[in-house]
Amino acid sequence: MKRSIPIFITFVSAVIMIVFYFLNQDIESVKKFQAGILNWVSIIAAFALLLGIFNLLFVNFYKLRRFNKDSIYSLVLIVSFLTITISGLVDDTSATYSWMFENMLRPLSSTMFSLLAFYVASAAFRAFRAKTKEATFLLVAAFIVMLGRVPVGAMIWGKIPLISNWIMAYPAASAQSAIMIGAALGAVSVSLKIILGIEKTYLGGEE
Amino acid sequence: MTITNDPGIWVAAILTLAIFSFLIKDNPLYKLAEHIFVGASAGYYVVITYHEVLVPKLVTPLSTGAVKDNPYNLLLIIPLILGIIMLTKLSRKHSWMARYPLSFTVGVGAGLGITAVIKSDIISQIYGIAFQKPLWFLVDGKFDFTISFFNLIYVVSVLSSLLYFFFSAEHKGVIGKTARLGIWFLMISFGASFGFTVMARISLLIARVQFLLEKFLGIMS
Amino acid sequence: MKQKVLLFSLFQLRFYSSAFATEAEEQISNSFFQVSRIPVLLGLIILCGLILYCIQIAKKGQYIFIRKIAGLNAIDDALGRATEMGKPVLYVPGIMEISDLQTLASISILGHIAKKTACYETDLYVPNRDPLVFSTAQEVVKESYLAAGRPDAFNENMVEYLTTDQFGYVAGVNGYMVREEPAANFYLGGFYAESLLLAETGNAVGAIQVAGTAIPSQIPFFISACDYTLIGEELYAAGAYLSDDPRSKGSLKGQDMGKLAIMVVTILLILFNIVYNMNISSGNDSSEGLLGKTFNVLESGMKGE
Amino acid sequence: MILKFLKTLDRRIIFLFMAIAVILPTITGQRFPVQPSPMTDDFASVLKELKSNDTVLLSADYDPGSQAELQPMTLAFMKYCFDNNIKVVTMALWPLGSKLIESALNHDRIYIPREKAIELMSKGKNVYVISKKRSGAEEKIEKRGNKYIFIRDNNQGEESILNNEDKYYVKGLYSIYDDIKYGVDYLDIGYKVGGLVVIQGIVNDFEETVKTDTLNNKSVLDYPITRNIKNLKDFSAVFTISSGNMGIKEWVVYGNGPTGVKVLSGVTAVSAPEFLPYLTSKQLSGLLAGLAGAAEFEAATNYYEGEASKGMTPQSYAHLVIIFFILLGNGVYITEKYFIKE
Repeated sequence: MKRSIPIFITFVSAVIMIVFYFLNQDIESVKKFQAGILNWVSIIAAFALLLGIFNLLFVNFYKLRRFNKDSIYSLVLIVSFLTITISGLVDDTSATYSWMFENMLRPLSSTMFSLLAFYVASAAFRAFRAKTKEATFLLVAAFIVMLGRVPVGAMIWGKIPLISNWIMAYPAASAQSAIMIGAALGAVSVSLKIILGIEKTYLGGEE
Repeated sequence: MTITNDPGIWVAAILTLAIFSFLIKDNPLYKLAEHIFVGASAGYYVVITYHEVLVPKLVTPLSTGAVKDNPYNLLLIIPLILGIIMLTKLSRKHSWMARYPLSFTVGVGAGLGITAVIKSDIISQIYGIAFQKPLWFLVDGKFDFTISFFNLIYVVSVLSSLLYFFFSAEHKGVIGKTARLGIWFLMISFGASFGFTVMARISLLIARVQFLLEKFLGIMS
Repeated sequence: MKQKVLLFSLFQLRFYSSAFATEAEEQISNSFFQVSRIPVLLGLIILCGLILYCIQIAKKGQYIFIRKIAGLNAIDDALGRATEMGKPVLYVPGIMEISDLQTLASISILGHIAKKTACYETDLYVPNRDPLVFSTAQEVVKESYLAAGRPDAFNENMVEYLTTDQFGYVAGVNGYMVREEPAANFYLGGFYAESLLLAETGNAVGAIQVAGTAIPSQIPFFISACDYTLIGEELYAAGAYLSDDPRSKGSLKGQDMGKLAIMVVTILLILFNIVYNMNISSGNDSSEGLLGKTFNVLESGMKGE
Repeated sequence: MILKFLKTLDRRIIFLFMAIAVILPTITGQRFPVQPSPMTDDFASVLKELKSNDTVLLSADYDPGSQAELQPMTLAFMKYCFDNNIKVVTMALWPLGSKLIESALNHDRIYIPREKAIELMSKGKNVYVISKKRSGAEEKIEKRGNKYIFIRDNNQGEESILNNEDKYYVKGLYSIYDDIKYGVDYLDIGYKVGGLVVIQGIVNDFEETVKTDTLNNKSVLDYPITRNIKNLKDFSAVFTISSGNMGIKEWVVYGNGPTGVKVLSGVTAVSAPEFLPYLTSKQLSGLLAGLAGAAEFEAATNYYEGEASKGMTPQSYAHLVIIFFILLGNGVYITEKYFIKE
């Protein structure tokens, strides 16, 4: 009961989505229905966000109460959470909210992202060694494409950008295509197992 | 060099440096930035969800006026109830009820996903291989060797890479050899897309450095 | 299951009748079915049919051979090492939503890993970005501990929600890694730019790392920074591989059948295309003949919308 | 000893080299010439086929996270359209995308040559300068009588000559033009919630889906530019600047699919390989990949002051650093394997 009804719900909702995919997309009500269902999903996810937030706050209040040298960080987390949430919920055009977005979130986010520039360098140093035939292919392809993407590549040898584009367009694109096909089959199989209730780990729990 | 006196840029610059300091080692400044980041971004998503989802998709359509205009809006009570059921997770005893909304979400995802991947990742790919990469390539109605040869490489690469993913056959003999060719193509593809990406990652760093140098420190080339 | 197949074939029949019985364009566009999606329907029927067939024969007890997947054997080694060292295990279920199929595949692997950490009494930490994934993961881990007979070892803080922001999430997980120094890191699911941010940090703290994703652009980064990487389909296969359910093994066999079918169709189309083009280059303009008409039907059908 | 040091090289040394490779050229401002790749050439040739008075749809499906790579594309593309009298309707599938379009039109720095600066000033536009002598602070220039005055704060300023060493810019693309009219040459219909539902809507009925613009909240039928747009097919091309979900893929599948409309796209370099298959299957008519794609596009349209071209030098050095370390890594590996016997 606790498990069979959810499995039934999964089956029905999936089959409905599949059937609707094959209905004429020019029919107004078909489109409205599909959009409506997606809205439902985002509404449910919105409530689930509350669960996540409760967890985050609960964990940090707990750390705060333990009161050691690390408590300050939990306090900072809670304060920044509350400031942006309250200012944004009251008025999402408010000065505090956009100031925090512009001067805190945006730089934090893009800086975190930019750390990758350093990490690609250190990963390349470690991983790109011609230890095996496979690794050599990896290395050489990376090497040529990396050079081909910047003006310096063409300065070293005029043909490098051309070769680099060829690699991207033929061997790289085709292997990419194979990965996509393979992964799609995996995805079909997983969703089929979910629809039929063979795969039900996501429900957790006993019958 | 004229350092800015805009407090916003100061805060942004300090946070930027705090994140960069992680490259050297973990330190209290990074830890502080990290906690601000987690807290503020979680809050930001609460705000976005409220303004972009709850209000326009649930609250407004369920208001009296909107319901009068379009009685179908009343159907939104169903996701509202499902959403509230989701919150039973907070109770130990009733948390199993949350499986109802969850199974609905998963079902919709599985149903949408299965057709979408067949279309875009299987059929479109076959189309691309079979019709866009003809092995008998014509230029002005005449056979063109070079492109036909390239297309042959393309086709061989797809098929051999696909063979690598066979799970129910031992990689021995002909299958093994072909699959090994597939691995080589896969490796070339991985190397190439790594190299291709390096570019983007550095662009991001350049933008941050430009921010620090130009906007914060006021250094201009 | 058979009923479902039957249901689909009924659909298929009506599709055909509505698509090909009526010549007039107008009538087609007025039909209740999306004619341009017939290839998808055929694909769905063939692929699902093959997978279901293999699941059936597996259920009947026929032995199904599945080759070794290196990354999966590495999972046990990594868990073993974490236990030996008395250090925690980090499990990142990707950054996609629960409805994403990669996440669902990852959740099923999480179930297996949590059972093992429960038996070995190793600490497990699962940070989350999506709230629905968070609540699902929590349930799955709790259940696995129960199933392993160690409900006492389960601790609510094993599964946490951090933030929905992609990089805020990375900042948090990276912080965890440098402070707690997990001995084994698992990154399984859908990943984007965070792949290398996580994997390089994990590498720097000296953890054994096993990754897996079906996002083609991120696989190279995992390959370069992790010890083992499940590539594309291998991620989906992992759950079935680890499972004791014969039906799961059957589904893997079915996937292989599907691949074979795709290869055959592709090769046939390629051969057909060669014949068609050779015919043109030898001076026959065949767009009006049977060959040309067939080509156009196939070409526009596969292109779809 | 050295070998061992190199073999277990601390990552932080690599990081240091990377930092220097990016910081130094940014300060010195050195430039390398940019050659368009065939992929960018194809993109540009699609644009060059457009005729004067054609209308294109620009969809900003990205956010500030990928601004560094994608914003230069927005700028260069819109500049090309404005220069060639191609009409642009802008929209966004991402909430912050419309802010970035706004920013491109009204706030982003657009560098211009000295002659252009003089010309714009004479038309009464606001022109700014970064003067080498006074190290980096931004100043407005005004022409008073025959003199050019550099103004810093509170109208306090000093006279200066306009020399070629200084950098001149205006704020926002809109300020370079005086014949570009809102509603006639471009229109912003803003952020549209719903992703593929929006695309499907536009495919069927533009007016019904979009209804109003964002600036004046007036019906799109009131503007000459969109008066004759019935659905997606009426656009000569769609340019989606896309950094992820709800973007290129959706425009290709749900836009190009049913209508065959030409879809062009600018994406981050990292996601570009993923979309190459669309290019081969002709579902996508052109693709700009990352900052290099943007810089090449700038070169293809003779827009040398563009932001992307500027970033290509630190980019080149950074690539060289990575290549150097890869060579070093292999050198150490080979030396150890073949020359040193245990």
